[in-house]
Amino acid sequence: MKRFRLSETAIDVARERGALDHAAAGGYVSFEGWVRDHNDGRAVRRLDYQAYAPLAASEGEAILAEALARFAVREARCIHRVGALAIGDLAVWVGVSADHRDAAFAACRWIIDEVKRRVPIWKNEHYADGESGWLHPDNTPVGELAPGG
Amino acid sequence: MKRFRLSETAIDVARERGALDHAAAGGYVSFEGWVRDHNDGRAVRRLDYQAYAPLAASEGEAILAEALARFAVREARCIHRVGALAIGDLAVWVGVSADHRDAAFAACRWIIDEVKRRVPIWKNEHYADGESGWLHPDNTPVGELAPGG
Amino acid sequence: MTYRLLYFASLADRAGRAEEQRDSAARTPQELYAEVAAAHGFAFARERLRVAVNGAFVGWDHALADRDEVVFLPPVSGG
Amino acid sequence: MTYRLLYFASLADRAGRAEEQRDSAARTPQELYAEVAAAHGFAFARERLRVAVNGAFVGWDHALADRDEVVFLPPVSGG
Repeated sequence: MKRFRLSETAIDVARERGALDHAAAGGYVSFEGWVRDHNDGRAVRRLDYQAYAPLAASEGEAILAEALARFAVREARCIHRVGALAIGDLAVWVGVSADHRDAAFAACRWIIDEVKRRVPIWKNEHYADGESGWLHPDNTPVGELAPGG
Repeated sequence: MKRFRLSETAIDVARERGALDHAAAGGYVSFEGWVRDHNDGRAVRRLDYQAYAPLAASEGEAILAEALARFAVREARCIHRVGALAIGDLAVWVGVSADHRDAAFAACRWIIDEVKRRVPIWKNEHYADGESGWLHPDNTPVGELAPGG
Repeated sequence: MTYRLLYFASLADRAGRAEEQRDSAARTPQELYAEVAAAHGFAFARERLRVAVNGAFVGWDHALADRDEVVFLPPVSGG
Repeated sequence: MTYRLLYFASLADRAGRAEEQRDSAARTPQELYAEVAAAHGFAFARERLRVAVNGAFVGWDHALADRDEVVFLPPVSGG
Protein backbone atom coordinates (compact mmCIF):
# COMPACT_ATOMS: atom_id res chain seq x y z
CA MET A 1 0.00 0.00 0.00
CA LYS A 2 1.37 3.37 -1.07
CA ARG A 3 1.46 6.09 1.59
CA PHE A 4 2.05 8.92 -0.90
CA ARG A 5 0.38 9.51 -4.20
CA LEU A 6 -0.33 12.11 -6.84
CA SER A 7 -3.96 12.57 -7.84
CA GLU A 8 -5.44 14.09 -10.97
CA THR A 9 -8.88 14.21 -9.32
CA ALA A 10 -10.29 15.79 -6.15
CA ILE A 11 -9.03 14.34 -2.85
CA ASP A 12 -11.79 12.71 -0.76
CA VAL A 13 -10.49 13.36 2.76
CA ALA A 14 -13.32 11.51 4.49
CA ARG A 15 -12.48 8.37 2.56
CA GLU A 16 -8.70 8.66 2.84
CA ARG A 17 -8.85 9.19 6.59
CA GLY A 18 -9.97 5.58 7.03
CA ALA A 19 -6.42 4.44 6.25
CA LEU A 20 -5.26 6.12 9.47
CA ASP A 21 -7.65 4.28 11.80
CA HIS A 22 -5.95 2.27 14.51
CA ALA A 23 -7.50 1.10 17.77
CA ALA A 24 -4.39 2.16 19.68
CA ALA A 25 -4.25 5.62 18.12
CA GLY A 26 -5.53 8.38 20.37
CA GLY A 27 -4.71 11.31 18.14
CA TYR A 28 -5.04 12.24 14.48
CA VAL A 29 -3.63 15.43 12.96
CA SER A 30 -4.24 16.51 9.39
CA PHE A 31 -3.00 19.33 7.21
CA GLU A 32 -4.77 20.57 4.10
CA GLY A 33 -3.27 23.05 1.68
CA TRP A 34 -5.98 25.03 -0.11
CA VAL A 35 -5.62 27.23 -3.18
CA ARG A 36 -5.64 30.84 -1.95
CA ASP A 37 -7.14 33.78 -3.80
CA HIS A 38 -3.97 35.85 -3.45
CA ASN A 39 -0.19 35.50 -3.28
CA ASP A 40 2.50 38.11 -2.84
CA GLY A 41 -0.10 40.87 -3.22
CA ARG A 42 -1.57 39.60 -6.51
CA ALA A 43 -5.08 38.22 -7.02
CA VAL A 44 -4.93 34.57 -8.08
CA ARG A 45 -7.64 33.10 -10.34
CA ARG A 46 -6.51 29.45 -10.54
CA LEU A 47 -3.32 27.43 -10.74
CA ASP A 48 -1.76 24.34 -12.23
CA TYR A 49 0.49 21.80 -10.54
CA GLN A 50 3.01 19.94 -12.68
CA ALA A 51 5.02 16.99 -11.34
CA TYR A 52 7.86 14.78 -12.47
CA ALA A 53 5.60 11.90 -11.56
CA PRO A 54 7.89 8.86 -11.08
CA LEU A 55 10.37 10.79 -8.92
CA ALA A 56 7.60 12.64 -7.05
CA ALA A 57 6.05 9.30 -6.14
CA SER A 58 9.30 7.73 -4.93
CA GLU A 59 10.44 10.86 -3.08
CA GLY A 60 7.03 11.25 -1.41
CA GLU A 61 7.07 7.61 -0.39
CA ALA A 62 10.56 8.06 1.06
CA ILE A 63 9.39 11.06 3.13
CA LEU A 64 6.52 9.08 4.65
CA ALA A 65 8.78 6.12 5.42
CA GLU A 66 11.20 8.51 7.14
CA ALA A 67 8.33 10.03 9.12
CA LEU A 68 7.28 6.61 10.42
CA ALA A 69 10.87 5.93 11.47
CA ARG A 70 11.48 9.34 13.09
CA PHE A 71 8.22 9.82 15.00
CA ALA A 72 6.13 7.56 17.27
CA VAL A 73 3.20 7.45 14.86
CA ARG A 74 0.92 4.60 13.78
CA GLU A 75 0.22 5.62 10.19
CA ALA A 76 0.78 8.55 7.83
CA ARG A 77 -0.50 9.43 4.37
CA CYS A 78 -0.14 12.24 1.86
CA ILE A 79 -1.90 13.00 -1.42
CA HIS A 80 -0.89 15.86 -3.72
CA ARG A 81 -3.04 17.14 -6.57
CA VAL A 82 -1.67 17.69 -10.06
CA GLY A 83 -3.39 19.51 -12.93
CA ALA A 84 -5.69 22.53 -12.87
CA LEU A 85 -7.10 23.78 -9.53
CA ALA A 86 -9.51 26.59 -8.62
CA ILE A 87 -9.64 28.88 -5.57
CA GLY A 88 -10.55 26.86 -2.47
CA ASP A 89 -9.57 23.52 -4.00
CA LEU A 90 -7.62 21.09 -1.87
CA ALA A 91 -4.06 20.91 -3.25
CA VAL A 92 -2.39 18.65 -0.69
CA TRP A 93 -3.55 16.56 2.27
CA VAL A 94 -1.42 15.02 5.03
CA GLY A 95 -2.91 12.74 7.70
CA VAL A 96 -1.09 11.23 10.69
CA SER A 97 -2.36 9.01 13.52
CA ALA A 98 -0.43 8.35 16.72
CA ASP A 99 -0.92 7.18 20.28
CA HIS A 100 -0.17 10.68 21.55
CA ARG A 101 -0.79 14.09 20.04
CA ASP A 102 2.78 15.35 20.40
CA ALA A 103 4.03 12.89 17.80
CA ALA A 104 1.02 13.39 15.53
CA PHE A 105 1.50 17.18 15.39
CA ALA A 106 5.28 16.93 14.94
CA ALA A 107 5.10 14.30 12.20
CA CYS A 108 2.33 16.07 10.27
CA ARG A 109 4.27 19.33 10.29
CA TRP A 110 7.50 17.59 9.29
CA ILE A 111 5.85 15.76 6.40
CA ILE A 112 4.29 18.84 4.79
CA ASP A 113 7.57 20.76 5.20
CA GLU A 114 9.57 17.95 3.56
CA VAL A 115 7.02 17.50 0.75
CA LYS A 116 7.24 21.20 -0.06
CA ARG A 117 11.03 21.10 0.12
CA ARG A 118 11.83 17.87 -1.72
CA VAL A 119 9.04 16.52 -3.96
CA PRO A 120 9.38 17.58 -7.63
CA ILE A 121 6.07 19.44 -8.02
CA TRP A 122 5.75 22.96 -9.43
CA LYS A 123 2.97 25.49 -9.07
CA ASN A 124 1.97 27.82 -11.93
CA GLU A 125 -0.26 30.65 -10.73
CA HIS A 126 -2.65 32.42 -13.07
CA TYR A 127 -3.29 35.98 -11.96
CA ALA A 128 -6.38 38.14 -12.34
CA ASP A 129 -4.40 40.45 -14.69
CA GLY A 130 -4.01 37.58 -17.18
CA GLU A 131 -0.36 36.87 -16.45
CA SER A 132 0.91 33.63 -15.03
CA GLY A 133 4.17 32.28 -13.69
CA TRP A 134 5.92 29.37 -12.10
CA LEU A 135 6.68 29.87 -8.45
CA HIS A 136 9.79 29.46 -6.35
CA PRO A 137 9.65 27.73 -2.98
CA ASP A 138 9.36 31.15 -1.33
CA ASN A 139 6.34 31.89 -3.59
CA THR A 140 8.13 34.57 -5.59
CA PRO A 141 7.85 34.24 -9.37
CA VAL A 142 10.57 32.28 -11.17
CA GLY A 143 10.42 34.82 -14.00
CA GLU A 144 12.42 37.30 -11.95
CA LEU A 145 15.47 35.08 -12.39
CA ALA A 146 15.30 35.03 -16.19
CA PRO A 147 18.28 36.53 -17.99
CA GLY A 148 18.07 40.13 -19.16
CA GLY A 149 17.53 39.10 -22.78
CA MET B 1 -22.33 31.45 15.63
CA LYS B 2 -20.74 29.35 18.37
CA ARG B 3 -17.17 28.21 17.75
CA PHE B 4 -17.20 25.61 20.55
CA ARG B 5 -19.89 23.15 21.41
CA LEU B 6 -20.62 19.92 23.24
CA SER B 7 -22.30 17.16 21.25
CA GLU B 8 -24.26 14.15 22.43
CA THR B 9 -24.10 12.64 18.93
CA ALA B 10 -21.28 11.68 16.55
CA ILE B 11 -19.25 14.56 15.12
CA ASP B 12 -19.52 14.88 11.33
CA VAL B 13 -16.09 16.28 10.47
CA ALA B 14 -16.78 16.61 6.75
CA ARG B 15 -19.77 18.84 7.50
CA GLU B 16 -18.12 20.87 10.26
CA ARG B 17 -15.07 21.59 8.13
CA GLY B 18 -17.18 23.79 5.89
CA ALA B 19 -17.23 26.43 8.62
CA LEU B 20 -13.47 26.90 8.16
CA ASP B 21 -13.59 27.64 4.43
CA HIS B 22 -12.15 31.00 3.48
CA ALA B 23 -10.90 32.06 0.05
CA ALA B 24 -7.82 33.65 1.62
CA ALA B 25 -6.96 30.62 3.77
CA GLY B 26 -4.11 28.54 2.39
CA GLY B 27 -3.83 26.09 5.25
CA TYR B 28 -6.15 24.02 7.41
CA VAL B 29 -5.00 21.94 10.38
CA SER B 30 -7.25 19.62 12.33
CA PHE B 31 -6.83 17.50 15.43
CA GLU B 32 -9.05 14.56 16.29
CA GLY B 33 -8.93 12.76 19.64
CA TRP B 34 -10.04 9.14 19.26
CA VAL B 35 -10.95 6.68 22.05
CA ARG B 36 -7.96 4.36 22.46
CA ASP B 37 -8.16 0.67 23.34
CA HIS B 38 -5.67 1.05 26.20
CA ASN B 39 -4.49 3.52 28.81
CA ASP B 40 -1.79 3.25 31.42
CA GLY B 41 -1.32 -0.44 30.54
CA ARG B 42 -5.00 -1.39 30.95
CA ALA B 43 -7.34 -2.53 28.18
CA VAL B 44 -10.19 -0.04 27.75
CA ARG B 45 -13.61 -1.19 26.53
CA ARG B 46 -15.48 2.10 26.34
CA LEU B 47 -15.73 5.40 28.16
CA ASP B 48 -18.09 8.15 29.21
CA TYR B 49 -17.53 11.87 29.11
CA GLN B 50 -19.35 14.03 31.62
CA ALA B 51 -19.39 17.83 31.41
CA TYR B 52 -20.56 20.77 33.49
CA ALA B 53 -22.30 21.93 30.34
CA PRO B 54 -22.92 25.68 30.82
CA LEU B 55 -19.38 26.34 32.06
CA ALA B 56 -17.82 23.97 29.50
CA ALA B 57 -19.59 25.90 26.73
CA SER B 58 -18.51 29.33 27.96
CA GLU B 59 -14.93 28.24 28.74
CA GLY B 60 -14.59 26.53 25.35
CA GLU B 61 -15.91 29.64 23.61
CA ALA B 62 -13.40 31.76 25.54
CA ILE B 63 -10.53 29.51 24.42
CA LEU B 64 -11.49 29.85 20.75
CA ALA B 65 -11.88 33.61 21.05
CA GLU B 66 -8.40 33.76 22.64
CA ALA B 67 -6.98 31.62 19.82
CA LEU B 68 -8.35 34.01 17.19
CA ALA B 69 -6.76 36.92 19.05
CA ARG B 70 -3.37 35.21 19.66
CA PHE B 71 -2.76 33.61 16.26
CA ALA B 72 -3.03 34.85 12.66
CA VAL B 73 -5.88 32.48 11.82
CA ARG B 74 -9.07 32.96 9.80
CA GLU B 75 -11.40 30.64 11.70
CA ALA B 76 -11.31 27.99 14.43
CA ARG B 77 -13.83 25.47 15.75
CA CYS B 78 -13.98 22.76 18.39
CA ILE B 79 -16.58 20.12 19.21
CA HIS B 80 -16.31 17.79 22.22
CA ARG B 81 -18.42 14.68 22.67
CA VAL B 82 -20.26 13.89 25.90
CA GLY B 83 -21.92 10.61 26.87
CA ALA B 84 -20.92 7.03 26.06
CA LEU B 85 -18.19 6.38 23.47
CA ALA B 86 -16.69 3.17 22.06
CA ILE B 87 -13.13 2.38 20.92
CA GLY B 88 -12.26 4.37 17.80
CA ASP B 89 -15.01 6.95 18.34
CA LEU B 90 -14.17 10.59 17.78
CA ALA B 91 -14.11 12.32 21.18
CA VAL B 92 -12.94 15.80 20.23
CA TRP B 93 -12.30 17.69 16.98
CA VAL B 94 -10.41 20.94 16.48
CA GLY B 95 -10.22 22.67 13.09
CA VAL B 96 -8.26 25.83 12.24
CA SER B 97 -7.82 27.66 8.94
CA ALA B 98 -5.17 30.31 8.30
CA ASP B 99 -3.33 32.06 5.49
CA HIS B 100 -0.12 30.26 6.45
CA ARG B 101 0.50 26.85 7.96
CA ASP B 102 2.69 28.06 10.83
CA ALA B 103 -0.27 29.79 12.48
CA ALA B 104 -2.68 26.96 11.70
CA PHE B 105 -0.46 24.34 13.37
CA ALA B 106 0.33 26.54 16.37
CA ALA B 107 -3.29 27.54 17.00
CA CYS B 108 -4.66 24.00 16.61
CA ARG B 109 -2.12 22.66 19.10
CA TRP B 110 -2.80 25.50 21.54
CA ILE B 111 -6.57 25.00 21.38
CA ILE B 112 -6.52 21.27 22.14
CA ASP B 113 -4.02 21.83 24.97
CA GLU B 114 -6.20 24.56 26.51
CA VAL B 115 -9.40 22.54 26.10
CA LYS B 116 -7.81 19.60 27.92
CA ARG B 117 -6.47 21.90 30.63
CA ARG B 118 -9.43 24.20 31.24
CA VAL B 119 -12.80 22.90 30.02
CA PRO B 120 -14.84 21.10 32.74
CA ILE B 121 -15.15 17.68 31.08
CA TRP B 122 -14.31 14.39 32.79
CA LYS B 123 -13.50 10.99 31.30
CA ASN B 124 -14.62 7.76 32.96
CA GLU B 125 -12.84 4.72 31.50
CA HIS B 126 -14.40 1.27 31.64
CA TYR B 127 -11.73 -1.42 31.66
CA ALA B 128 -11.80 -4.95 30.26
CA ASP B 129 -11.59 -6.32 33.83
CA GLY B 130 -14.96 -4.73 34.68
CA GLU B 131 -13.60 -1.87 36.78
CA SER B 132 -13.99 1.76 35.85
CA GLY B 133 -12.66 5.06 37.05
CA TRP B 134 -12.55 8.78 36.52
CA LEU B 135 -9.28 10.03 35.14
CA HIS B 136 -6.92 12.79 36.10
CA PRO B 137 -5.44 15.09 33.51
CA ASP B 138 -2.32 12.89 33.45
CA ASN B 139 -4.60 9.89 32.73
CA THR B 140 -3.95 8.21 36.08
CA PRO B 141 -7.06 7.06 37.95
CA VAL B 142 -8.60 9.51 40.40
CA GLY B 143 -9.29 6.61 42.75
CA GLU B 144 -5.69 6.58 43.89
CA LEU B 145 -6.32 9.83 45.70
CA ALA B 146 -9.24 8.51 47.74
CA PRO B 147 -8.74 8.51 51.53
CA GLY B 148 -7.60 5.32 53.22
CA GLY B 149 -11.07 4.69 54.65
CA MET C 1 -28.15 30.40 53.57
CA THR C 2 -29.19 27.68 51.17
CA TYR C 3 -26.91 26.60 48.34
CA ARG C 4 -27.41 24.27 45.42
CA LEU C 5 -24.31 22.12 44.91
CA LEU C 6 -23.55 20.11 41.77
CA TYR C 7 -21.07 17.24 41.85
CA PHE C 8 -19.15 15.77 38.92
CA ALA C 9 -16.91 12.79 38.26
CA SER C 10 -15.18 11.34 41.33
CA LEU C 11 -16.81 13.90 43.65
CA ALA C 12 -20.27 12.72 42.52
CA ASP C 13 -19.23 9.10 43.08
CA ARG C 14 -17.90 9.89 46.56
CA ALA C 15 -20.92 12.01 47.53
CA GLY C 16 -23.29 9.40 46.10
CA ARG C 17 -25.25 12.11 44.33
CA ALA C 18 -25.02 14.59 41.45
CA GLU C 19 -26.52 17.50 43.39
CA GLU C 20 -27.81 18.60 46.76
CA GLN C 21 -29.54 21.54 48.44
CA ARG C 22 -27.56 22.49 51.53
CA ASP C 23 -28.29 24.88 54.39
CA SER C 24 -24.95 26.21 55.52
CA ALA C 25 -23.31 28.91 57.61
CA ALA C 26 -20.45 29.06 55.09
CA ARG C 27 -20.06 32.45 53.39
CA THR C 28 -17.28 31.60 50.90
CA PRO C 29 -16.51 28.62 48.66
CA GLN C 30 -13.50 27.93 50.87
CA GLU C 31 -15.69 27.53 53.96
CA LEU C 32 -18.30 25.56 52.03
CA TYR C 33 -15.74 23.12 50.61
CA ALA C 34 -14.34 22.40 54.08
CA GLU C 35 -17.87 21.59 55.20
CA VAL C 36 -18.86 19.29 52.29
CA ALA C 37 -15.42 17.63 52.13
CA ALA C 38 -15.87 16.58 55.76
CA ALA C 39 -19.49 15.52 55.20
CA HIS C 40 -18.79 13.38 52.12
CA GLY C 41 -15.17 12.35 52.68
CA PHE C 42 -13.75 14.17 49.64
CA ALA C 43 -10.05 13.40 49.18
CA PHE C 44 -9.06 16.41 47.09
CA ALA C 45 -7.08 19.17 48.72
CA ARG C 46 -8.75 22.46 47.81
CA GLU C 47 -5.65 23.50 45.86
CA ARG C 48 -6.39 20.79 43.27
CA LEU C 49 -9.93 22.03 42.61
CA ARG C 50 -11.50 25.03 40.92
CA VAL C 51 -14.82 26.51 42.00
CA ALA C 52 -17.66 27.99 39.95
CA VAL C 53 -20.67 29.96 41.18
CA ASN C 54 -23.72 30.32 38.95
CA GLY C 55 -21.78 29.01 35.96
CA ALA C 56 -18.66 31.17 36.20
CA PHE C 57 -15.26 30.55 37.78
CA VAL C 58 -14.74 32.51 41.04
CA GLY C 59 -12.05 32.82 43.70
CA TRP C 60 -12.18 30.80 46.91
CA ASP C 61 -13.01 33.93 48.94
CA HIS C 62 -15.94 34.93 46.68
CA ALA C 63 -18.93 36.16 48.74
CA LEU C 64 -21.72 33.61 48.38
CA ALA C 65 -25.37 34.64 48.16
CA ASP C 66 -28.48 32.72 49.13
CA ARG C 67 -29.60 30.23 46.43
CA ASP C 68 -26.22 30.33 44.63
CA GLU C 69 -25.34 27.29 42.51
CA VAL C 70 -21.89 26.19 43.67
CA VAL C 71 -19.71 23.63 41.87
CA PHE C 72 -16.35 22.28 43.05
CA LEU C 73 -14.56 21.10 39.91
CA PRO C 74 -12.13 18.19 40.14
CA PRO C 75 -9.14 18.14 37.76
CA VAL C 76 -10.53 17.82 34.24
CA SER C 77 -9.74 15.07 31.75
CA GLY C 78 -11.44 15.97 28.50
CA GLY C 79 -9.88 15.60 25.08
CA MET D 1 25.95 9.53 -26.59
CA THR D 2 22.26 10.25 -26.85
CA TYR D 3 20.27 11.47 -23.86
CA ARG D 4 16.57 12.02 -23.31
CA LEU D 5 15.99 15.23 -21.40
CA LEU D 6 12.72 16.19 -19.69
CA TYR D 7 11.99 19.82 -18.80
CA PHE D 8 9.57 21.08 -16.17
CA ALA D 9 8.09 24.40 -15.07
CA SER D 10 10.15 27.47 -16.02
CA LEU D 11 12.83 25.35 -17.74
CA ALA D 12 10.17 23.89 -20.05
CA ASP D 13 8.87 27.40 -20.78
CA ARG D 14 12.36 28.68 -21.52
CA ALA D 15 13.31 25.65 -23.69
CA GLY D 16 9.97 25.80 -25.47
CA ARG D 17 9.55 22.05 -25.07
CA ALA D 18 8.88 19.40 -22.42
CA GLU D 19 11.50 16.97 -23.70
CA GLU D 20 14.22 16.47 -26.25
CA GLN D 21 16.60 13.80 -27.57
CA ARG D 22 20.13 15.20 -27.56
CA ASP D 23 23.40 13.91 -28.98
CA SER D 24 26.11 15.19 -26.69
CA ALA D 25 29.76 14.76 -25.77
CA ALA D 26 28.87 15.49 -22.12
CA ARG D 27 29.68 12.62 -19.76
CA THR D 28 28.25 14.05 -16.50
CA PRO D 29 25.09 16.03 -15.60
CA GLN D 30 27.37 18.99 -14.85
CA GLU D 31 28.74 19.00 -18.40
CA LEU D 32 25.30 18.37 -19.89
CA TYR D 33 23.67 21.24 -17.96
CA ALA D 34 26.35 23.68 -19.12
CA GLU D 35 25.54 22.63 -22.68
CA VAL D 36 21.74 22.86 -22.51
CA ALA D 37 21.79 26.04 -20.38
CA ALA D 38 23.79 27.73 -23.15
CA ALA D 39 21.56 26.26 -25.87
CA HIS D 40 18.25 27.29 -24.26
CA GLY D 41 19.28 30.31 -22.22
CA PHE D 42 18.49 28.83 -18.81
CA ALA D 43 18.95 31.38 -16.05
CA PHE D 44 19.39 29.03 -13.10
CA ALA D 45 22.87 28.57 -11.68
CA ARG D 46 23.54 24.86 -11.34
CA GLU D 47 23.66 25.21 -7.53
CA ARG D 48 19.93 26.02 -7.50
CA LEU D 49 18.95 22.85 -9.34
CA ARG D 50 18.89 19.13 -8.58
CA VAL D 51 19.45 16.47 -11.19
CA ALA D 52 17.82 13.05 -11.65
CA VAL D 53 18.87 10.25 -13.97
CA ASN D 54 16.41 7.50 -14.86
CA GLY D 55 14.02 8.62 -12.10
CA ALA D 56 16.48 8.90 -9.19
CA PHE D 57 18.44 11.82 -7.77
CA VAL D 58 22.16 11.68 -8.60
CA GLY D 59 25.22 13.86 -8.01
CA TRP D 60 26.47 16.32 -10.64
CA ASP D 61 29.50 14.13 -11.41
CA HIS D 62 27.42 10.98 -11.97
CA ALA D 63 28.68 8.99 -15.00
CA LEU D 64 26.02 9.20 -17.71
CA ALA D 65 25.25 6.24 -19.99
CA ASP D 66 23.86 6.24 -23.52
CA ARG D 67 20.03 6.60 -23.60
CA ASP D 68 19.84 7.88 -20.00
CA GLU D 69 16.79 9.99 -19.10
CA VAL D 70 18.18 13.17 -17.54
CA VAL D 71 16.08 15.77 -15.70
CA PHE D 72 17.30 19.09 -14.32
CA LEU D 73 14.87 20.01 -11.56
CA PRO D 74 14.17 23.68 -10.82
CA PRO D 75 13.36 24.68 -7.23
CA VAL D 76 10.08 22.99 -6.33
CA SER D 77 6.88 24.73 -5.21
CA GLY D 78 4.39 22.02 -4.27
CA GLY D 79 2.12 22.14 -1.23
